[in-house]
Amino acid sequence: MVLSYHNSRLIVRPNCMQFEVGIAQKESAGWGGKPKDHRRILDSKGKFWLASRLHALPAMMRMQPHSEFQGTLVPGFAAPIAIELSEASVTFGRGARAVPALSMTTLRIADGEFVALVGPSGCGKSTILRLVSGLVQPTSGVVIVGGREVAARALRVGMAFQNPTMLPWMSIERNIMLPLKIVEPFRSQFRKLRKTEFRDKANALLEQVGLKGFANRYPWQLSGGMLQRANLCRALIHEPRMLLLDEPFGALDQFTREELWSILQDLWIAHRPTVLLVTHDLREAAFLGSRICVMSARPGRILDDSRVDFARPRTVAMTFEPDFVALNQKLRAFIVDARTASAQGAA
Amino acid sequence: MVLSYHNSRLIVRPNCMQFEVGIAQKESAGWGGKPKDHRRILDSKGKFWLASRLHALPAMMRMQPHSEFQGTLVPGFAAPIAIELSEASVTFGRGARAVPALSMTTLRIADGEFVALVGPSGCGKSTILRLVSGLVQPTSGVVIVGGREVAARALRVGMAFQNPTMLPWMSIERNIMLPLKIVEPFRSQFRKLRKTEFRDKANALLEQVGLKGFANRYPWQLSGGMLQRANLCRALIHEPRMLLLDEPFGALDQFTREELWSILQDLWIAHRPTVLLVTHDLREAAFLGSRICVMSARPGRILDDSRVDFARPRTVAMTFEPDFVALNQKLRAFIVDARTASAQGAA
Amino acid sequence: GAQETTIKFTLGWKTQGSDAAFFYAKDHGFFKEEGLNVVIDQGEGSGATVTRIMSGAYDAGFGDVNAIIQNASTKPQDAPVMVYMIWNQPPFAIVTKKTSGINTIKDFEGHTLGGAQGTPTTRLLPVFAQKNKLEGEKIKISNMAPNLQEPMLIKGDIDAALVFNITSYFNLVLNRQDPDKDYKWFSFGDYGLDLYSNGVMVSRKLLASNPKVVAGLVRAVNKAMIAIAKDQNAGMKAAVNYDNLINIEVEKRRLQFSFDKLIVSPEMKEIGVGDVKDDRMARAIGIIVEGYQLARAPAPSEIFSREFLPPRAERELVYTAN
Amino acid sequence: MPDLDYRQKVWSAALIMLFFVAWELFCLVTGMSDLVLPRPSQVFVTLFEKFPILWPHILQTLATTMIGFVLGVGLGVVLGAVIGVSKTAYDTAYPLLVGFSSIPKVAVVPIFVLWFGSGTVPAVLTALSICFFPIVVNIATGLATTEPELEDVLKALGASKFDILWNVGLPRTMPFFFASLKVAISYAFVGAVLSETVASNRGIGNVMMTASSNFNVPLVFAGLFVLAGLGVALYVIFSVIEGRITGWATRKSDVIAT
Amino acid sequence: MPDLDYRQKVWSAALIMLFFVAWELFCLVTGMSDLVLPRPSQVFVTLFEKFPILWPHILQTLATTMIGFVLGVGLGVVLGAVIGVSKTAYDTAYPLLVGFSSIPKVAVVPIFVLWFGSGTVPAVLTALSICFFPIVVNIATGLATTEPELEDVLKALGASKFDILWNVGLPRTMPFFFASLKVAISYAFVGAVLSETVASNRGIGNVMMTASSNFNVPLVFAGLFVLAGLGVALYVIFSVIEGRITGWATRKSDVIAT
Ligand SMILES: Nc1ncnc2c1ncn2[C@@H]1O[C@H](COP(=O)(O)OP(=O)(O)OP(=O)(O)O)[C@@H](O)[C@H]1O
Ligand SMILES: Nc1ncnc2c1ncn2[C@@H]1O[C@H](COP(=O)(O)OP(=O)(O)OP(=O)(O)O)[C@@H](O)[C@H]1O
Ligand SMILES: [Mg+2]
Ligand SMILES: [Mg+2]
Repeated sequence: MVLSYHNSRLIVRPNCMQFEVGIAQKESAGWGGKPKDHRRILDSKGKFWLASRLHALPAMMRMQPHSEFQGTLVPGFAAPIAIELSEASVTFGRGARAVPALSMTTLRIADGEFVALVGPSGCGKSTILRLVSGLVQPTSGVVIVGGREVAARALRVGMAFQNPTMLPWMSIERNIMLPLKIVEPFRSQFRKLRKTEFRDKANALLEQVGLKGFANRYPWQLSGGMLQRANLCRALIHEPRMLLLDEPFGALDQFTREELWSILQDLWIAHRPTVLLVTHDLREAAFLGSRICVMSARPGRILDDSRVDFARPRTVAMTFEPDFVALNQKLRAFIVDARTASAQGAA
Repeated sequence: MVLSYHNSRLIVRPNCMQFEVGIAQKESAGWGGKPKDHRRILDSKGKFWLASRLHALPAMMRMQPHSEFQGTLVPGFAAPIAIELSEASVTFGRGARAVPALSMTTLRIADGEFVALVGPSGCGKSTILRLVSGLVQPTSGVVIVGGREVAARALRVGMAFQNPTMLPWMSIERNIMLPLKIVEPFRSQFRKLRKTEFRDKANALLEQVGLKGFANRYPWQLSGGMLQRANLCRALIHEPRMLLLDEPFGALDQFTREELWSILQDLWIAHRPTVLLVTHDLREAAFLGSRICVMSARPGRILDDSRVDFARPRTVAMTFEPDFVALNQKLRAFIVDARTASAQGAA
Repeated sequence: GAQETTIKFTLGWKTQGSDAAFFYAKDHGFFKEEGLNVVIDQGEGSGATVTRIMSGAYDAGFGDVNAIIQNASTKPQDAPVMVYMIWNQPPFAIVTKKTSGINTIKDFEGHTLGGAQGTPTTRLLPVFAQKNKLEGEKIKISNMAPNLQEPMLIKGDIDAALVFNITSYFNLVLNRQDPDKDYKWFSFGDYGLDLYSNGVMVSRKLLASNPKVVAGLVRAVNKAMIAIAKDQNAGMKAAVNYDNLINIEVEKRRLQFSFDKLIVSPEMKEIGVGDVKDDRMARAIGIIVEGYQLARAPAPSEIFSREFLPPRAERELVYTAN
Repeated sequence: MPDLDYRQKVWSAALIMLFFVAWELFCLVTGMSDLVLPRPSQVFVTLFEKFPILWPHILQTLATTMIGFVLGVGLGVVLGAVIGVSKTAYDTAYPLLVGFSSIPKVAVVPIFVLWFGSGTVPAVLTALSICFFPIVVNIATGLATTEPELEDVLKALGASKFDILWNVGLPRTMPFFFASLKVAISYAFVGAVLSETVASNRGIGNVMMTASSNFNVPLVFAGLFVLAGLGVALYVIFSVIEGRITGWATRKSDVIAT
Repeated sequence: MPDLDYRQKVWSAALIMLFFVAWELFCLVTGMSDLVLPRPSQVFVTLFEKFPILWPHILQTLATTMIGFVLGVGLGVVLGAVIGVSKTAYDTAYPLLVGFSSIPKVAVVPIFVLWFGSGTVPAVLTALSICFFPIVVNIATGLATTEPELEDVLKALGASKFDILWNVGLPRTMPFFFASLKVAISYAFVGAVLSETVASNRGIGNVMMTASSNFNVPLVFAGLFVLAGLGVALYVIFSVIEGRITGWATRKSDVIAT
C-alpha cells in the first residue's frame, strides 16, 4: 500500500497479503499536511483505503518534515524516516504452538542512517529484517518503509540473508546478477546491450570481496565464507537505497571481515544508503554503526538505542582505542541485561 | 579399510569408494611390531590387502607406541594417533575447472587432543573435517583415522556441519536423536524400551544449549543461532570419541557463545574425546584448544601448529589476561602471514 | 459431373478382402462416374458403423442391419437406412472343436461358450436357446475380446465360441488350424434365426437431402459387386491398393468365403443382389426385438429402402471362384 | 484461518459444479446427440437407476484396481529406489521401462489372458503394469536429486546405504511419491478397466463394453463417472495422508496463513 | 573418469541385450507359440522385412505423437503452474483432473472421432489428453514444495509472482519436469496408438490392429518394438537435454566421481 499524500510510502499491515517493498516519494516536500489528507491511503492496485482503519495513522502523524541530510544523523528525525516500526509484534503459529518472536517493538530509522542491531540468539533480529523487507507481516502494530528515490517502482532494497541462500541452478555470477534482472531500472536494460556491462559489474564486486575466478562456479562449490561474501555482493549489486544485512560477516575470518567492514563503510559514506545490520560482533557494530540497538531476548524488544559518534572513516586501529573499548564494555553490559530479560521472558 | 595388526584403523584412500569411519583397536598394546605385519591391511569386508600398495605405510611406521594419556598432551605421540593426514591433497573437479582445496597437508592429532583450526575463508578447513569424517577422499596422500574404542563398529564420530543441515521433515528432537538411530550401541537399543530415555537425553541437551521447549518444532521454525545450537547437540548426543566441529558458534552472540565454550570444555575434560574445531574466533581457539593450527589460504597447508598450555578449566575472565592476549596477537600475526601466502597462492 | 459430392464412408472393420467391392468401385472410377468422391475409412465394428453414421461423422458405411433395427426402435428419426443388402445370410455361428464332445446344440448345456460382448451372436444366444428348446441358464458365457476367442478355444479355456463365421474361420486358419476338418460349425441361420446382416447403409440426412447421390452410390457398389464376383483377383488388387498390409492369400479366401456362404443364396438368385424380402425382414426384426428386448418393433420400411436399387436386371450376380 | 479454509472449499466445490453445469448447457445449446455425449443429468439419472446393478461390478473393479495398485506401488518404489541409487540400474532399466511404457497395454492384455485365464488376474496385472512407471520415475528422480548435504549428515555417522535411503532419500522423496500416486491410481483404474473390457465377466469395464454395444451411451458414461468418482475418492484419501506426511515440504502455505 | 563412464555404458548395454536373450531362451525352452509371444529374433526379422511398409506408418505415429506431446506438455506446464500457485485451482482442478485421468481414454476416442473425424486429429487429442497429467502433477508438486527461502530471495526484491515462478519455481521444478516427461512421452505414444487402433487408416496402431486381426503376432510385436524404440529414442534425447539443464540437482554423482 502506498500513501497518496505527497510522500509515497510502503505500509505493511497485518492480513495484507499483497505488498510492495517501499515506494519513493514524489517530491521531497514536508510532512504534516492536513490530517484529512493523511487518511487517504492508496494501495498498490490503485484502490483507496480509509486510513482510520489502520494503526498507521498516529505513527505517521509523528513524522517530522523532511530536511536535507547533514553530517551525523541526529535522532529526532532531521532526515525523513526510512523505516518505522510502531509497536510491531510478530507471533509465528497459532494457538498452543504460537511462538512470539517480536513484542511491541518500536524503532525508527532515518534515511541514510547506519543502524547496527545486536541481541541474543533467537531474539527476533532476523524477524525485524524480514518485517522491513516485507517477507513477514506484523501480527499487530505497523511497519512503514519509505525512501527518497523518485518514481522508482521498488525501493531497491538489498537484503543479505543470514543463511546465504543461493539458487543452486545458477552460477555465482548469475545469482549475483539476479537483482538486476528483477529491479528497475536495471530490469528493462537487462535484455538490451547492457548484459555484459552488468556482468562486468558483478565480477568487479566479486573481485572486491576476494572471489575473483569463482564467477562461473556453482554455489555448492564454494565454502561457507565464500558463499557469505557472494551473498553480500547480491545485496549490493543493484545499488539499493536500503541495505538489510543479517550477519553478513559471520562465517569470515577476522581479517577478511575487517577488509569488508572498510569496503562497506566506504560504500556507505559514498552513497548513504539506509543500512540495518544484524551482528553478534560488538566491535563490528561499533565500527560500522551510527547507531546501535540492543535487543532483549525472545520475544525481542529494543532495550537500548545508542548513537556512535566516532568520526568517519573509522579504521581498524581505532577499534583498539579506549573510547571504542569503553563503548564495547557498555554494550556488553546491556547484553547481559538483555539476557537477564531473556531469563524472565523464558520463565 | 582396517589395519589388522593390533590396532585397527581406518584408511581412507583415493579411489576407495567404500569406507568406514574409524575402527577401534582390539587391545591397547603398543605400536611398532614387525614391519612385515604392518603390511597386512584388512578392509571392512574382511579382505586382506598388501600394505605396500598404500601410501599409508611410511606414515604408519612413524607411529609411536601407545601410552596412557597423562595430563596435558605432549606432541610427539605419547597417546595413540587418532587422526593422521599425510601429505593429503584434495582437488575438486577436473581439468581446467579444477579447484585445489587442500595441498599436501600433514597433520597428526593424538587421541584426546583438542585441536583448533583457524585460517582464512576458503582455505580448506571444512575440507579437512570432511576428509576426516570420510565424506571426501583425498586426491593424493593418505588420511588415517583411528581410535581407542573397543569393538565398536563406527568411531562414533560427531560432526557439526558448518551449515546446520537439519532434515526438514523431522522435528528438532528427532533430528538430534538421529545419531542414536544410526550408531551402535544405541542403534540396537533404539527400538527397545530406551526410546523415552533417549528422548530425555535429547531434551536435556537442548535445555543445556538454551533450546528448552523447541524440541517439537521443525527446523525452519528456528532462528539461525538456534539451529546452530541444535546442530551442536546432534554432534554430541551419541557421546562420540571424536568431535568434528565446523564453526559451531559462528551465529551466536558473545554470551551464548561463551556459555557453550564452557559446556564444551567441561565435556572435554570429563570424557576426553578427540576434538577438531574450526573457528574464526581466535579467543575461542585459545580458550578451547590444546593446540591451534593455522592454515594458509587456498589451497591450504598448515602454517603453524602451537600448543596452548593454559591450565584447565579455563574461564572467560582468563581471556582478558595478558598471556592470553599475547597468544591472540601471535596468532593474528600468523594469519596475516597466511593471507599473504594466499595472495601468492592465488597469483 | 463437374461438381463432385464427397461421401464419408466407413467400413465395418479393418481392411478385409470381403470389402473389396468398395475399393474396386473407387479404383475403377465407378464412384467418380456417379459424381461422387467417396472417402473410405476403416471401421471399429459393423455395429459401430451405425453409431458413426448417426453421429453425423460419416454419411454412409458398410455395417450390420441388426444394429439399425436396434437403433430404429428408439431413435427412428436418426437411425440410418440400409439401401443395399450385401450379406444375405447371417454370419452368426457357434464354432467348437470336433473333440470337444459337443455334437448337437443340446450339448451346449453345461458347457462354457466364449462370446464377445454385444456382438449379435452373443446377444441372440438366448433367442437361439429358446427357439431350439435349450435351457439357457445351463449355458455359461465367458466374455472376451473377439480376437481372443479362437486362441482361448484352441487352448481349451472355452468349449465353444460365439462368432462370425467369416471372421472366425480365417482366424482359425491364421492360428494354423484346419477349420473344416477339426471344427464343427453351428450356423444361426440353420437353427431358426434367419437374419440378414451386413450391407451398405446411409444416413437419413443424406437420404432426405440428396437421394440422387444415394442412388449413385448404390449403383457404383452394385457394379463393383458384380465385377468382383467374376474376378476376385481384380478385387484383391484394389484392396491391396488401399492397404498394403493385408495378407492377400487369406483375404482372397475371405472374399470368396463371403460370396460362397453369405452372399450367394437361393433368395439372392431369386431377387438379385442388394434386395431383401420384406416378410423375411419382418421376421428378422421380430427376432431382434425379442433378443434385445426392444420397446418397439420398427417396420421393415424404416430399416431397408429399395428405392435406390438399380433395376433387377442390373443386379444379376454370378459368382465364379477364380 | 478456518473460515478462509471453509470459503476456499465452498468456492472449489462451486467451481466443480460449474463444470458440470457448463457441460449440461453445452449439450443443450448445441443439441448434442446423447449417442455422442450425454448430458451429465442423464448420466446421473442412469447412474442412480442402475446403481444396484452396477454395485457388484464397482466392487470387482475397485478390488482388482486396488490389488494392482498396491503391487504396482511396491514394485515402483523398489525399482525406483534401485534406479535412483545405482547408475547401472539407471542406464539399464530406464530405457527398458520407457520402452515398456510406450507399449499400449491393450496389446499386452491378451497375453496375460492367455497365460492366466480371463477375469481378475489379468486385470490386476494390467493395473500393475500401467501404474508403476510414474512411481519409479518420481522415486528415482527424488533419490537422485537428494541434496548431498542431507545425506552427509548420515554418512558422517557411518550409516549404511540402506540407512541413508530409509532416513534421508525416501522421506525427502515423499512429496513426489504422493504426486506420482495421483497419477498411478488413476492409471491403475484405466488398466483394470482395459483388461475387463478385453476379457472378464464382471467389472465396470465389462458393463461399459456391454452398454456400448447396446448403444446405451448414458450407461457408458455412468461407468466413466463411477471410475472418475472412485479415482477422486482414492485421491482424497491419499491427500489426507499426504497432508500429514509431507506437510514439511509445503510449509510455504503455512507461513502465508500465519 | 571417462573410462568408468564407458565401462558403465557397455555394462548397461550388455544387460539390455541380456534381457532379450533371456526372452528368446524363455520362448525356446517353454516352446511358447509365436501366436502368443514371439521370440525377439522373429520380431526383429519381421521388423526388418516389413520396414519399408511400416515406414510411412511410423512417420505418421511419430508426427501425431509429437504434436500431441508438445501440446500436452504445454498444457501440463500451464495447468501445473496454476495448480501449484493457487490453492483454489488446487482444490478445483485436481479432483477434476484425477477423475478425467481415471477414465480409460479408449472410451473417449470415439467421441473425438465423432467430432473431428478419424485420423490425425483424434490421435493428437488422445495423445495430449493422456500425457499431460503426469506433467501437471509434477509441476504442481514442484512449485508447492519450493523452499520459501529461495522465493524470499526474489520477494525481497519486490519481484512479481510471475518473476518468482519464472526464476525460482520453474527452475527448481526442472528435475521433476523431466521425470514427468519420461512418463508423458511414453503415454503419448500409447494415446496416439490407441486412437489409431480405433479410428485411423494409417499409423502403427492401425498396423497393429490389422496385424492382430490377422493373427500376425510377430508383426504386432514389431509394431510394439517400433513404439518402444521411438519411446526410448525420445527418452534419450530428453536425457541429454535433462543432463544439461538439471545437472545442478544431481551434483551428488559428480562429487562421487571426483
Ligand atoms: N517460520 C517460523 N515459524 C515459527 N517460529 C519462527 C519462525 N521464524 C522464526 N521463528 C521464531 O522466532 C524467533 C525469532 O527468530 P529470529 O530468526 O528473528 O531470531 P534472530 O534474532 O535472528 O536469532 P539468531 O541470532 O539466532 O539468528 C525464534 O524464537 C524462532 O524460533
Ligand atoms: N564440492 C566442491 N566442489 C568444488 N570446489 C569445492 C567444493 N567444496 C569446496 N570447494 C572449494 O574448496 C575450497 C576449500 O573449501 P572449504 O569449504 O574447505 O573452505 P573453508 O576453509 O571451510 O572456508 P570457510 O571458512 O569459508 O568455510 C574452496 O575454495 C571451495 O571453493
Ligand atoms: Mg537471525
Ligand atoms: Mg568451511
